Amino acid sequence: MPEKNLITGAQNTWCPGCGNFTLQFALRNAIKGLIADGVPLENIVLVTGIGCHAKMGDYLDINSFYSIHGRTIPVATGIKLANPDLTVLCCAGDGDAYAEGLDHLIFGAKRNTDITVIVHNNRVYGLTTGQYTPTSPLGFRGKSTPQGAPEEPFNPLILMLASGAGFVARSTSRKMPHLSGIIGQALRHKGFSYVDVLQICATYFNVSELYDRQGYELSDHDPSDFSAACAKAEEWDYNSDAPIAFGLFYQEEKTSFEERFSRHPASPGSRNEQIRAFLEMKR
Amino acid sequence: MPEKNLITGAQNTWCPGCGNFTLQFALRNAIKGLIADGVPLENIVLVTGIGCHAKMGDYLDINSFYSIHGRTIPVATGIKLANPDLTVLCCAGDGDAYAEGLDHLIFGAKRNTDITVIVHNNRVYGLTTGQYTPTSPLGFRGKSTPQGAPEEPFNPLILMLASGAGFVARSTSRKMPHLSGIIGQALRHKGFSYVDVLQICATYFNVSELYDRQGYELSDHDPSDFSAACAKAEEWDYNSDAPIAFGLFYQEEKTSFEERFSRHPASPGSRNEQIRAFLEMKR
Amino acid sequence: MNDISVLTGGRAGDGINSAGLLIAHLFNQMGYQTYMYFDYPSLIKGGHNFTITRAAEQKIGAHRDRCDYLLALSQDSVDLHRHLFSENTVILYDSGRVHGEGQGIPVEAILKAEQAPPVMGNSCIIGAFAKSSGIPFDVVETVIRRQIPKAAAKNLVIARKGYEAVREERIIPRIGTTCCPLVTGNEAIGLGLLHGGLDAYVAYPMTPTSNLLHFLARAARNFPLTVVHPENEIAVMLMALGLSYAGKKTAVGTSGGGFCLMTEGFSLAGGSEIPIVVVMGQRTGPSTGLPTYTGQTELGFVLHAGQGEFPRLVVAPGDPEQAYFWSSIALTLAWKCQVPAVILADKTLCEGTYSLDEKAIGPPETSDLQQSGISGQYRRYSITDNGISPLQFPPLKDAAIKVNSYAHDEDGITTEKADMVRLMTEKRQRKYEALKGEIDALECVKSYGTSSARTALLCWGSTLLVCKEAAKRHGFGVIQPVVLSPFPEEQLKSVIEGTPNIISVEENTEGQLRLLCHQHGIPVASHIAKIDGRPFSVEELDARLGEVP
Amino acid sequence: MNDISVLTGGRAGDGINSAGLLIAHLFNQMGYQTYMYFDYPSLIKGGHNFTITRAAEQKIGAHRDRCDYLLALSQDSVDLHRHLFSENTVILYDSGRVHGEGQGIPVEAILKAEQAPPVMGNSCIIGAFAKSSGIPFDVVETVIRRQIPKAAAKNLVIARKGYEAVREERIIPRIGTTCCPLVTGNEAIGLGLLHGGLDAYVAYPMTPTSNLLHFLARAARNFPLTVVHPENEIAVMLMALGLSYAGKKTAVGTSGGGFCLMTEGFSLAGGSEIPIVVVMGQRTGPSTGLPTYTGQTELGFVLHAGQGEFPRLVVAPGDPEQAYFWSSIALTLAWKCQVPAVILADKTLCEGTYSLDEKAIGPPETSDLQQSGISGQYRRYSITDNGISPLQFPPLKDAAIKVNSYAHDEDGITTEKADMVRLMTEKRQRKYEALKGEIDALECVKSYGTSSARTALLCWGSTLLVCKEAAKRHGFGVIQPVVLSPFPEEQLKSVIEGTPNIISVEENTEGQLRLLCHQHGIPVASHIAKIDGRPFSVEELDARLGEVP
Ligand SMILES: Cc1ncc(C[n+]2csc(CCOP(=O)(O)OP(=O)(O)O)c2C)c(N)n1
Ligand SMILES: Cc1ncc(C[n+]2csc(CCOP(=O)(O)OP(=O)(O)O)c2C)c(N)n1
Ligand code: SF4
Ligand code: SF4
Ligand SMILES: [Mg+2]
Ligand SMILES: [Mg+2]
Repeated sequence: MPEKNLITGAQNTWCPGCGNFTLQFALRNAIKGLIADGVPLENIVLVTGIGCHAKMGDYLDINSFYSIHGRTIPVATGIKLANPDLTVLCCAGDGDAYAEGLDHLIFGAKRNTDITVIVHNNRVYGLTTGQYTPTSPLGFRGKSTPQGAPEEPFNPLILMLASGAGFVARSTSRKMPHLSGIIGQALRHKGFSYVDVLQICATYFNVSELYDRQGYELSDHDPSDFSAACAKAEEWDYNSDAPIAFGLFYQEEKTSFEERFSRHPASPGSRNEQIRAFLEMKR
Repeated sequence: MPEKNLITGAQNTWCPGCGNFTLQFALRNAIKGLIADGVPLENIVLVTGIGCHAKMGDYLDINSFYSIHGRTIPVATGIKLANPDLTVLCCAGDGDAYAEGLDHLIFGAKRNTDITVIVHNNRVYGLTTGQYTPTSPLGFRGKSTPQGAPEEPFNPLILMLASGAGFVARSTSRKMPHLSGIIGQALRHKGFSYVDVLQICATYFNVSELYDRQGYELSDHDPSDFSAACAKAEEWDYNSDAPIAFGLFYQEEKTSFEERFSRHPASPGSRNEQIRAFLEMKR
Repeated sequence: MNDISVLTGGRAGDGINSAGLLIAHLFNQMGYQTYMYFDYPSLIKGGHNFTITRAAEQKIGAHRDRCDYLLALSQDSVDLHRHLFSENTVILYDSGRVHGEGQGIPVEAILKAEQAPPVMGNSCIIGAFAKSSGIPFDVVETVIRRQIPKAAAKNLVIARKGYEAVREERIIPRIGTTCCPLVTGNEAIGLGLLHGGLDAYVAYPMTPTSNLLHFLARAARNFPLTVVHPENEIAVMLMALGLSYAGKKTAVGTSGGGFCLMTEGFSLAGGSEIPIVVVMGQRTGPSTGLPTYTGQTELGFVLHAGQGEFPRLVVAPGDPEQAYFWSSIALTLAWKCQVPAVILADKTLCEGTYSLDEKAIGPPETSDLQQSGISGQYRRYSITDNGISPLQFPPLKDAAIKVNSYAHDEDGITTEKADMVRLMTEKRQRKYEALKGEIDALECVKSYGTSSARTALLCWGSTLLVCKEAAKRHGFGVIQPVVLSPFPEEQLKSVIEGTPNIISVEENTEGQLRLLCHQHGIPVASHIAKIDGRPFSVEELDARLGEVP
Repeated sequence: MNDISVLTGGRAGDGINSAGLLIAHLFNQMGYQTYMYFDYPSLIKGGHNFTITRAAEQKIGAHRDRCDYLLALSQDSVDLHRHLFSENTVILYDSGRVHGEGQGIPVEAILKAEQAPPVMGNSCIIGAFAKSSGIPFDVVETVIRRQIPKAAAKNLVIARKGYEAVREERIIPRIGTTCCPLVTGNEAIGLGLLHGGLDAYVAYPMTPTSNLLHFLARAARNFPLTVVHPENEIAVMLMALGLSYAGKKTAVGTSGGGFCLMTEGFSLAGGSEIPIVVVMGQRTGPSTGLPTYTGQTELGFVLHAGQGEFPRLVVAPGDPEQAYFWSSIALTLAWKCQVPAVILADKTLCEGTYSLDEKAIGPPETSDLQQSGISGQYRRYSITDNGISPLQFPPLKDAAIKVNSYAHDEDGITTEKADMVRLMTEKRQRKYEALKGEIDALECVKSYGTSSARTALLCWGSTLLVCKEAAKRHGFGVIQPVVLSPFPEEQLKSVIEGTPNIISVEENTEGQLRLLCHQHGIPVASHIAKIDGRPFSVEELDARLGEVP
């Protein structure tokens, strides 16, 4: 196969300075890595929600299912169940995955479906012009909360750890190589993998300074240690000004959802024979 | 007020031996306790989902909103926002609160809405005749999973702790006085309170023996210690055979959602004057 | 003409459904056509359940009010149904629970003597019923051996005791040998889907289609079928679309409340042209309503559900043969035309048990996916004459298969250009025409006895069989559009032509089919409505027809 | 007759919407009626945005294709709109960005010189526009002081520079003093709801009603109003029903995709008789479609959404005065009759800016909640003659207020009894009649110029104003039902009487109002459709009318 650049001809409409650009190239690199490992390009499927992040579906020249707001994960689960040979990943927004469709995220982790969920966590609804999301800080003045958001954010890493996710990581659009690396690891993890990407929204929530100042890369951390993972995840609560760790917090291999769907024995007869046999019993 | 028995004349249609009877009386007792404390009966509102548990709405002679499957919490939130003087509680099922409407449960905790959520966790869909729920054990043979449920349960206590719930407790329909006590405490907690009640489903999942054998009441536990709460909650994973603690795992007082909605200053003019003022600005 | 109706009543948990079914099987063995109606409230144990099992020489699918035999396992079974009895009604009751007139059977004592569990009480009653109606015990034996194979011996002992406990009262003659398979509407739908090539079924339990989930979950042992029960109906619909996208013929099932939650995904299926079949079992609304009762109030809803306009197939089978046939067709056409399809059923059809006429279920030709040659680069939405683009699934070598909920171009890339939006809208309109062409080639409007009649009943879905039976008594015809979208206007007009009086019979307020006919310039003057969640009985509809001016 | 159209184009982020609005305000100060159309794709920065600001002596609410002035902040603004220019078009452009014919303004240089931020580029262009069209600078000053009060001084400096950078080309005469408040449709809806007594608004952002959320969130500073933005639309609807149950007059807002998710709660509102108002802003479907463009494809959906049958109020205002008036009415009637109500709008109305005729907005009588005396024990669903039960809220001394999604009795306790179900269904039908009585007392069907015309355009919603303008050119009348459920059949028939030719004009495929008319026996022969997400321009509709045989 000729080296493909994996980028479609679609006009890119992200704002200048948007963290999604970094995500796009990190993702492209991670996918190229997979291909280098021997994964056929056509076996990769991207599912996106709706929001700025979701434009990834238009921009990456790979199989894609540009779905609806909040619903990447059930779509990805269906695709993976249909064909476990596919590598299925989701680009979801924080509005998408943490608000509109939070339940699916938790069930993805619980089931351990072998898919990768990348949350473009810009901590704001970008495409709908700047409202607070579940990870916006308390008091965030978005258009729907001009007097300040009345809710504290939740910590999505902790939620994922609590839901049984077997791969929990965080990175940021401020660190392209780190991000590529983490996404590559996530794609290779067998089972549900989750990456929270602290992505800069240049227009509505540009906290580059915070992430640059407080961000650091995990080291000396044992990702098989669940308690250590929880402790690290608790370090920053998505609200206050505290050190923000990037890296793989937790990893554990477990039986995946698809594996638990026993493949059916070659049926003893054709569909019609089976139907006839059933009807015979009902006589 | 004459002593009311708080039970309507509606015919009770729970199965003989159902744990819901215990819940009903525990709840009645807890409410009587509130009344004794001076809470006017008419200030108490019960919201139920749909399922066997939800029949509580018919049986208790108090204000009630018998809503739809999975949606107790947003309804309760609306009621509480409308009138913070009301004491609002939810009777939800595990199918209800952990599957159909899981996101609302997490947001209830995140917002710290001052409502009480009691989950009748019989670990099965009762009213739809016995399918697995998010807390059924792996391999549960329900009608939708005749070959065994392909998912491990999640641990709802851990999820609630991860979501920021300020009151996390567990009890069981096997321990009426304990249950009354915990519900009473939950109703008195200012902020979101959550009680997972391991309720016996006499027909589809009768694990009385397990709860009696493994159940014990928390003692020497400091409910203000978050880590201790997590550790205790992890003791039993809703799947294996391990000691099952009952009691208050965690409690913390925080600002409630309603409190963050600033009550509006007496407006300087009538609605129509305000409207005119706005239009004037637009001229 | 033999026409027998047996009411079996007891509490939920007594196995009334099974008892009624065993009786249906007795009739089946005696050569009868049967139908069983199951009436139960939304609770698990206690309350009052009853079945009405009917047997007749011709095909039936409605219950009668007149009760020939009453098998009472509870006092309510006698007290609540008195208005259905005549002096000829044979009453058999469990003397341990019921103060009855008729013949008592000491069920508890019999079970105790044999150390049998309570569920076997049914066999006792069945035995007694056989004796009282002159059904030979070997028929009971055949039925029990076939239907309760795992515990046949003990049940037979109990049945024999019941048989011996009463005397013969009113003979039911044998009219033939074993008649037909007995299936519920849910089973007929499931089998039809399997016939059509179903690969996956995704559902969240909801009456009246929960039993379809249960049936297919069990069938997954024998068929190459994936059955999933996810966290809620939104996940159901989206997971199903993921399965479809990746090449699995997929259906979902629900009722109105769950369908509400699926409508956003339904529109996604329409706009992104992903095939999907929704089995939509109606029950009494609005909202939770009467979960275990019936209604026909969602026709308008399924015709308009989802934002935006897109072609959809809606079929409403009226009997188990149609359920089988049209479920298979729905799956096939959904895939052929890449549209969402709805099989619109209701509690009566889904949970009724019917004699299935195997000759009438087709099997329809399972014409395969339209496989237009792919020349050049694969484009998911390439614009074609009939509006149908080639359907391919990942992995497809050297191609990116892109589906998109936004307005998109032929490659599936988002567009906001007015021209492209118009072209794609027109493409979907052509698909509508293609779908219309497909259904026009089928008999979408059924008519019965209309050639000579001046009056015909217009109906859809499960009211078909009660209409047929009641219409016959009045010399009326019956007209039933099975396909409701695309609306078979021409077929309906040509069928209706020459029948000046049309009376719509629907289990809703204003006549939703009736209003749809008006939309298409087909006047329907009268309407007979039913709004209490109960299906029409033959006598009731008969009387209502008498009242129409 | 003065009739001026100004196209302002640039990239998203350039503040094109504000620029167009400032121009509208200039016109407003010069005594004109104005209307502004805002066209933008679904992105935040870049791409191509444009506004068309029109001014005329009579009321307008549609854009014209012919462009009298072009203010170009980007090259696309010239290149993409060439077909709209004539030799008379005055072109002003930012010479730093555009290679244009016409007069260039060195915006960047001006800003730099004044150390002003890029957003002030708008003021520069506005100044230039004023000069070229002969609008006195004091008008610019008034507008900037009023509309940009926080940074008026600096903006005025910049505007002055723009003013000075060009020469006068084509004079726009002053025709009066300040005309009207300028409001968007969203603002008109919001004000109408506030007028009707809105206590709470709950919404999840979705174009085209996000701005209603933003507007009301800000208004919550001045009104006793609770505004909540919850986790998703399901939560929105249920939280709103909780608020309503506890006595707050509550509305929600969304578009088609979000409405899908609300339908289950909508049916709950219908069945449990909890009042609620849904502001449903249509956009181009199906599915995500074109999020920032328009359409009229959800009429059928809102009329049938939700399982089961229940009365609902659906109003589709066509201009900001109707938006105000009917939003107030919708809230009031939803509460009076305890039904769900839908205000069906679309992107054109929601996001268009109009001169508001304050005299035409009513204010309608805010008749208060029907307060039937409570005699004896309070029963939430007591059966009354008009079907409307007394509405009370907790806490109510010595009463348990029970609402229920199940079929229920008068106390709100679940029932499965056929008789009670029928009684309650009939009660809701009587409520439908009561609601119908309420709307019959109002002018639900508007007609314009129909007395003499033999042809009338039939329309609903935002196409009203383009229809009025185009119809006038052809001597046609215009008929607009504002209420679509309960269908004002009699009013419509009486309005239509004597107008033999009816042409429906709708932004959908087949004419959803047209089909509804057919259902009610009102034939509508021709239909003019628009399906590309763009509203009709006056010229386009004019031409299409010319084609109708
Ligand atoms: C059901 C539904 N509700 C609302 C919307 C409108 N909507 C589009 S994108 C979006 C928010 C996107 O936020 P996020 O997921 O954080 O993505 P971002 O734009 O920040 O990348 C919303 C609310 C929608 N498309 N569908
Ligand atoms: C949207 C929707 N989906 C499905 C149902 C059907 N349904 C009714 S109760 C129920 C499950 C109840 O299980 P749970 O919440 O655990 O309550 P339990 O009966 O066990 O108390 C379901 C699926 C429904 N009413 N609404
Ligand atoms: S709004 Fe924010 S997230 Fe969206 S494209 Fe612009 S910078 Fe990126
Ligand atoms: S099915 Fe289970 S939960 Fe429901 S009433 Fe019976 S015992 Fe109780
Ligand atoms: Mg975001
Ligand atoms: Mg349960």
